[in-house]
Amino acid sequence: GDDDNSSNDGTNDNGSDNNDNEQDNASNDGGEEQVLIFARGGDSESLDPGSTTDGESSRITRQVLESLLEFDKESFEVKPALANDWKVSDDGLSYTFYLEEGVTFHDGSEFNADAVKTNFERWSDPDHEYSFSDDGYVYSMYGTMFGGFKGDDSHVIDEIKVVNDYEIEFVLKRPLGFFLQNMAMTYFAITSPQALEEYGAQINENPVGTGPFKFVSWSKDDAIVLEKFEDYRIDGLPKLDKVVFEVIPDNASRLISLRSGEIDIMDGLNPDDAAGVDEEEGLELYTRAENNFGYVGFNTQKAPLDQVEVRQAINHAIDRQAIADALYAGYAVPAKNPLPPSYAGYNDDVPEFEYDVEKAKDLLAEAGYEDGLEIELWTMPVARPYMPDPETVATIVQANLADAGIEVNIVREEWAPYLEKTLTGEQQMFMLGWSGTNGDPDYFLSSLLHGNNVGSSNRTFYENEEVDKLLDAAKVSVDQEERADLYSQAQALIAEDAPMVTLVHSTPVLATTSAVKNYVPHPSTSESLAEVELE
Amino acid sequence: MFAYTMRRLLMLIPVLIGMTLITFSIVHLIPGNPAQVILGETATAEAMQNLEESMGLNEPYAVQYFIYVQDLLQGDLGTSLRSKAEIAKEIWPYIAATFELTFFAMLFAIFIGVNAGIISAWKQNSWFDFLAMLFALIGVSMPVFWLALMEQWIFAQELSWFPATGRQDNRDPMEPITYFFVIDSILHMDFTRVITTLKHLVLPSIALGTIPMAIIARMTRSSMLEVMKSDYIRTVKAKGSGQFLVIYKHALKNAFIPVLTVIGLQTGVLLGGAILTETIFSWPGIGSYVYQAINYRDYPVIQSGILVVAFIFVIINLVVDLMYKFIDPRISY
Amino acid sequence: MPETILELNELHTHFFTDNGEIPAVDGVSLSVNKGEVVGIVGESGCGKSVTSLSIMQLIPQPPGKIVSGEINFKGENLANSSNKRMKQIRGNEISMIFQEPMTSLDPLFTIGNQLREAIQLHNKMSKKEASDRALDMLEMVGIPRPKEVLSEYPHQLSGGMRQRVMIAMAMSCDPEILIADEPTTALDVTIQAQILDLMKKLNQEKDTAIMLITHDLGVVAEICDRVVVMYSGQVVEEGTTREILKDPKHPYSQGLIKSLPKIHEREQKLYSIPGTVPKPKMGVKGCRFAQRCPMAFERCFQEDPELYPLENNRRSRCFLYDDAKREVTENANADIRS
Amino acid sequence: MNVEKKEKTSDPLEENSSQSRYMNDDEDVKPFSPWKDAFKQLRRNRFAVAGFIIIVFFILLGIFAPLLTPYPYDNVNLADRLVAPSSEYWLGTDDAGRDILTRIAYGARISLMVGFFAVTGALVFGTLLGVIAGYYGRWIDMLISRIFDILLAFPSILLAIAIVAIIGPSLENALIAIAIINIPIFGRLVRSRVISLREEEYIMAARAQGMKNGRILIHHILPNSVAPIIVQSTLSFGTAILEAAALGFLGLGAEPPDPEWGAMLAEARGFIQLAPWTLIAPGVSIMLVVLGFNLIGDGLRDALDPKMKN
Amino acid sequence: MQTPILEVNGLKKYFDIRGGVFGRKVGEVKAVDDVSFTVMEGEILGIVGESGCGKSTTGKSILRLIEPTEGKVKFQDKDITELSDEEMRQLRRNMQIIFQDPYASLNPRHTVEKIISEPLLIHGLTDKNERKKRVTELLEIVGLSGYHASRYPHQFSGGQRQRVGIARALANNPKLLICDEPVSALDVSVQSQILNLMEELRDEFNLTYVFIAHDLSVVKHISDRIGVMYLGRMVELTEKNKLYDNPKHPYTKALLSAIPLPDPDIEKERMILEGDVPSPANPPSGCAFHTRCPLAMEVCKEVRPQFNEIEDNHFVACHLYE
Ligand SMILES: Nc1ncnc2c1ncn2[C@@H]1O[C@H](COP(=O)(O)OP(=O)(O)OP(=O)(O)O)[C@@H](O)[C@H]1O
Ligand SMILES: Nc1ncnc2c1ncn2[C@@H]1O[C@H](COP(=O)(O)OP(=O)(O)OP(=O)(O)O)[C@@H](O)[C@H]1O
Ligand SMILES: [Mg+2]
Ligand SMILES: [Mg+2]
Repeated sequence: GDDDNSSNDGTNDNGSDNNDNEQDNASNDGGEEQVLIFARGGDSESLDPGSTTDGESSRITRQVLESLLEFDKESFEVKPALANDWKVSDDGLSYTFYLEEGVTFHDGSEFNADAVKTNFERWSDPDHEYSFSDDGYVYSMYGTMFGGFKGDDSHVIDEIKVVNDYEIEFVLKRPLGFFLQNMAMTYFAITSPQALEEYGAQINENPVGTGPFKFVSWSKDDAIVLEKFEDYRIDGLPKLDKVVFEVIPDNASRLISLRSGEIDIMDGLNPDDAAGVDEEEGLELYTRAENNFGYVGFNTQKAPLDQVEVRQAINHAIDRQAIADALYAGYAVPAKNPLPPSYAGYNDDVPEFEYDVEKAKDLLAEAGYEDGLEIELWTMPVARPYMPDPETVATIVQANLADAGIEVNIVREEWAPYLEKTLTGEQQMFMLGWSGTNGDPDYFLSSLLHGNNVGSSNRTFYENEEVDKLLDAAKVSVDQEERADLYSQAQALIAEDAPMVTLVHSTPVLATTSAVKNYVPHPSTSESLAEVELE
Repeated sequence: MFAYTMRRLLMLIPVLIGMTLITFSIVHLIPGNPAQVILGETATAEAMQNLEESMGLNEPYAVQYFIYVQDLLQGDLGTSLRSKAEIAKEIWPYIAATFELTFFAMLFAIFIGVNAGIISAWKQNSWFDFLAMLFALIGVSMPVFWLALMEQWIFAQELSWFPATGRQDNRDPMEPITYFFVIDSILHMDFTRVITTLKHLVLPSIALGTIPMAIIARMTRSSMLEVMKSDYIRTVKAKGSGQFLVIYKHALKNAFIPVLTVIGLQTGVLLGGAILTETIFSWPGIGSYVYQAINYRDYPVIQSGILVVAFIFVIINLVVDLMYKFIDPRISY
Repeated sequence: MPETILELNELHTHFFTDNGEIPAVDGVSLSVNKGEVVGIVGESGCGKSVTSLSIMQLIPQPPGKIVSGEINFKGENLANSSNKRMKQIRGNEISMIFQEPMTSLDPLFTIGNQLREAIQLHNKMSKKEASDRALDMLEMVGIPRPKEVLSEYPHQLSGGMRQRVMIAMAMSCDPEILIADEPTTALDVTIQAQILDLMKKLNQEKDTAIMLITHDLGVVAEICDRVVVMYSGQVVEEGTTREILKDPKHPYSQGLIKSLPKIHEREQKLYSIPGTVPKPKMGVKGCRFAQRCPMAFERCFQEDPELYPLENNRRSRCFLYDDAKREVTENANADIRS
Repeated sequence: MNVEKKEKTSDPLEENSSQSRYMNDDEDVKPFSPWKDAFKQLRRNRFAVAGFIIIVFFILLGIFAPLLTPYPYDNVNLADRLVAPSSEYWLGTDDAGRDILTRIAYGARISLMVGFFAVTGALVFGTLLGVIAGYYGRWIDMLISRIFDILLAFPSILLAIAIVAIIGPSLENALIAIAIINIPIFGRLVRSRVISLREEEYIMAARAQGMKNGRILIHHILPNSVAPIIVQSTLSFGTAILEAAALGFLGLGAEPPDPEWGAMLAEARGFIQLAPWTLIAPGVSIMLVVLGFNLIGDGLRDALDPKMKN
Repeated sequence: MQTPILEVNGLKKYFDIRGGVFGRKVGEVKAVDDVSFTVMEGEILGIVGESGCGKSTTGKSILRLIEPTEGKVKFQDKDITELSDEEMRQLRRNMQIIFQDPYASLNPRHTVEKIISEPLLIHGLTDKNERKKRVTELLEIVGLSGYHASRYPHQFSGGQRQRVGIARALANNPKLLICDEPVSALDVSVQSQILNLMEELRDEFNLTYVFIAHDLSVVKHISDRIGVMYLGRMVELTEKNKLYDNPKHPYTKALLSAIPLPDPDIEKERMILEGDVPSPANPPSGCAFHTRCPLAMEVCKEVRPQFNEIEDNHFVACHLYE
């Protein structure tokens, strides 16, 4: 009796499942509703792109708002977007952008040069009426990328001139090598001034841009719903009628949901699951180009890590390939430079620190530590894309170094004190990483290793005047080849000094159902879904 | 009744003050500077100072606490560091989600627990009793999160009986009205939606409800056994009533009083357990909210989330206390 | 010859506990006639309650079980009756009230509700009719303000009133027998007098037979026609009230009566039965009382005495009354009385 | 007078005990304390014995952990990642190639220690506060009871999270948090026990003899509160382990590479499809240990304190 | 001729009733309301009354186990209500109490030896061997044996436990014993053993008892004088024979007539009281008995009758005798 019942239940369930599918099919057949569900691990912080640095936010604003320029689908090469052309003066102090005409925001207002100006002023001027600084809005990415804010000496933009409705000129105080890259960043996407007026400080929950999708609703920690913008400036796009960004914090749960067809795309696949997904019928595996690296940093000012031999020894003692294979299931490459390989100026000639315990021991002996030594390793308490499992990495490092005769004491700190204390140099060794945003080497090399940044983002306390000089020169040059060469030289110097163990560049993996077509993951983690289709 | 309610409400005051003291301490006793957390790796000293000032972090603790309580009384739960949104404004959907989940979990726990307890007591020492109590024991010994993972693995992935995550079919999300999705889907007069919403509730409710179910079953059983031994049950039997009347009219009502206490207390366990269950089932409730906040070290949210849950718990226990009056006429206030 | 309506025949009710089998009722035989008040007396733990609960088939089961014997109620052996039949009998033909009026009513239901339940279980009546009947019953047992009491809860009533409610409930279906298990023990003397008065009245007016269980010989003297004395799970003596109180035959009864402090006699040293009341135990050989009996002799420790019939339908479980031992009896009696 | 004396000596309590066939009085009756009685009953309770066996098993597992397998618990062996249970790795390996059996065994140490110290801490402070509140009453009772109320107003795991949020996440702090959340449970139990005992006649009798408060507390009230405290300790032992696991799972308790079971589950969480054994072993271990304590606790309650049953 | 050992004067004990929004005092239970009597050395004073009339409260207040609300208690000419805690503690060796419930009054976790030797230790008998000897002696006095000393209370029957309780009370040779219903929990056959024992002890050690009971025949049997209490008040107090042969107070009369006697030959005129005992939280005005009294007069409703000595050694609180 019992068995019969349960099988009945089974068929009933199947029946209703079929019904669901039929409904979906029906809507697909009719060519009407194409709804894509994109699942990710955490919710967005804010849908006002300028005021957040959060990747989960950019992912969505990328669909709703557009910047003057955009990156190529798979690389950081800049391409026209809202600006269909631009002109750079020879001295690199003036950039003129020619705007797309006849573009409207989702609220029906018109996109023009004034709108661009308003947005930039809003970010640069804390007293601007739409700056909302009283409501806690901070445009930190603007400050970082453009050297500060209005009134700061370091602020790079001197003036923004509206030439006419569709022509706008940025006048700089000094040249900035990656100005165009900046203009392509999702953080500097243009919001409708009318919407700024209308929503005020609530703009972060009501994004209004010119992008392929309109914002519909946001239920926190659950779903953000976007729908097709019928008047999108490119005909025929977007293909989808609706996009839902759903939050599923747990990686394993997300994969289960993907398998059962509840969602279409999932970000943040466990590298270990990738192989299975690749083989699985009905699922597709995607990889994102690497745009980050994780490292074990040395406090180069603190004994014994102030000795370059010790630093090199540690570099030799760590088995990067094993970490990459093990922790990232091969979806990572060992890093030899503090810059992802796809970047311009990546120096492939820098010699690797091959995994060699004996050599490490020799170097240690050279430094006077033939009997081994004891070092602290600070472990970050939170997972980051470049370091999905810091604890395990720490234990592996600990084990590796033990082989070379170095006893590692793992130190744990809360995230805030971790960041604070590593800035003041309390640590010996520490773990951290860096992710690219605008595809420019400067964002990696200067931030992490320029002597000026000691006390802010340079936590290795590495200061090398030569390196600093090279980086400074590259920053102001507008000749991309020259810049690449300068960065390449800098990398060679850095490698000799070994201020950090560059561990791996991780290649994030994603999975989709086979129905998803034309999906191209971008290294910045924010890709446009305008061309994506469901079969 | 009124006097008692008033007295209970007055007695809440010190408890509430104590609760706010504890939640207040969360932000103010954490190691490190909250401003640093907000601004992250790329923080500048100036930005941090601005933020500290705007958060009032440089006032003495007593003043800060006073301001905190004053804000709370005005319904201001602070601002999320992460989303910059006012917590009071964005918290309702989370509360509703948790309420809905806890409600169904409790429903499951009570329904199964009470009935299993009754049958076990009725058929004391039978194989049913033995198995039910063994399961109940295993149930109370089970880590919630582990149960949730196993359930998801078996029933969502392997058997595909129920959806693994979420509250509704997000392909076609509905316009929330009350944010209680079952109610909302009924209000939308959409029957299939009611079914899918309920299906989404099954796994998390069971995961969350298992421990309370086991405890309620055990409590019901022992309470029933106790009551069945009592003089008044003997009287009822001596009147010539059948088992049904004895058990469901007299014994159950009497046995329910201690069970009710357990239900009140278990609601707290449920609310606490929600943190674990919700993250696993991607249930956008207050548990997820707090858990995410823990990951991001979003202290105002941790603070307010905990305070709100504790507040709800206190209120539920108050309601349970007041409910005694309706069940038990002997309680005179 | 009066009509016997209830007759117990060699009833054995045992409890099967962790500490072994307990023969709480160990071969009890007794009878109740129509309209008669029979008292059952005996000290704590001698099996009075278990006997009465056995009649109603209300012993907690497990651990209790009627092992053997007959319970003949108007020719029907209740020991073999189905559950369904017992439901019809309970509260309808045989009613029972208990010692603890404070805990014998369900605290969560009104008096009216509980009375109605008793009435409607055995009578097809509407709620209204049942309520009227309940009101009549409360009036009959002399409850002041009966109307209000119907809608009150047990905790609002005093012990005496609750016991009246219990009696009303028991009498509501006009039973043939009312079994009252120590109905007044928990009450004060002045209240006890009220309740005994009421029971006497009901017995006379309704001709309901009453089986009154008590350990108070005063209560027995007050209202009983006949008395059964129990000791350690057995009936040791049976006779009319006057006979038992004035002329007890069994050494235990004799001792019991002598050990009572008497209000109307001048002070004197109390007699006391040595030792304590034994807990029933399996496999005991000989007379249960032999331990404490001043007249015990060899045989008492070796053989189980029977209930020997005496004149006037009296019976006594003592070898002194085994016909062979008649003479000894006379002497012994003389001994004790001196 | 003479007659009376005679009668008195005829009292069989002294006299014919040799012949007695009744259990109530006998020179041979061995004095046995309520404890012995309870222990006997406990031994007869098959569930409790099963629980006892489970706990002893895990204690031995913890003690002999180093001898049990050839692997250290934190030995990262990337070559043998996520190996399914086999003759080499009985319970398989985790994502860092560590032998799960080894980790479970060392984890038993952690879990049992956490349970032990958390319960001991809660017990000591809870009992102290409970006794003070219950025996001295008045404002001090008010104060302590309100503190208990406040602590109990939080769902326990949430309170633990709050405490850990304040003092920082680590195994020690998780332990402290768990001890704190359990204090009011013991405190209330002891307080109510003391209050009800205070009204007991034998306490009144002790006072009537002129006994001082302190002595009454130590000689009468505490020993009679021990039974429910023992029962509660056993049950709390189980919940403390569950709570520690929950905190570990949330990343607020033990940190890797410490093989705390909850933390192991958290680490293994992503491998449910790929390597279910990484989840099953710690989960089952937690369940068994907690079950063991619950079984013993139930048994103890039935044996020591039947009235507390609920 | 006789010297009073205990004088109770205007003893009152009110228990607060708390309630309302703030848990404030909203009323009082007048458990004992102005009770006075004297006990002579070597005498047994019986106190009877229905349940809840304040007998136990009176007994415990005399020993200050409950602090009396008002009134004086003089023990051997010393007003004990004014003693400090420590003095009171010292005095306790002379005044002891035996409780009703033989199960609840012995600590279940202590052996009989410990139970009985505790009062010895408290009052200065520090030598272990001597204590042991004394325990054996005491056990024998109350009709138990030395070998019982190592047992636990649950290994005894009710009567035996009561003996242990008595032994404990006797440990320090007290002068006064308050017996709070020491036999009402016992079976008839055991009750007589204990009553006999208590009488013997009185004679042997020249004890004075205040013997509380609700069973009139027991009180009559053991007491020299008897006080009758009703609702916290003493309504009649006299020698026992006077009380039984010639009760004055209507309540006493009713009480006596309500006792069922185990003698079918005695035909007595019954006087059955109506209604229940009122609550001590809300006692009737005037004479507390007027609500049930068949002879109640107008004055009874308003004026509380004085407790007067209407005849030699016969105190009554009733307007009929004023
Ligand atoms: N549920 C039970 N389990 C085990 N033994 C029981 C149970 N109920 C009664 N007994 C035993 O049966 C014997 C008779 O008990 P019963 O209640 O009939 O005595 P009683 O004469 O009514 O005494 P009392 O005057 O105290 O009411 C007792 O010795 C008791 O130990
Ligand atoms: N601690 C207390 N708090 C409040 N009321 C009390 C307290 N102790 C006793 N009372 C009340 O005082 C009254 C007298 O109680 P007491 O115990 O003295 O009566 P009693 O005559 O000894 O009764 P019994 O015969 O039942 O032992 C009762 O109404 C009782 O409810
Ligand atoms: Mg009985
Ligand atoms: Mg009393």
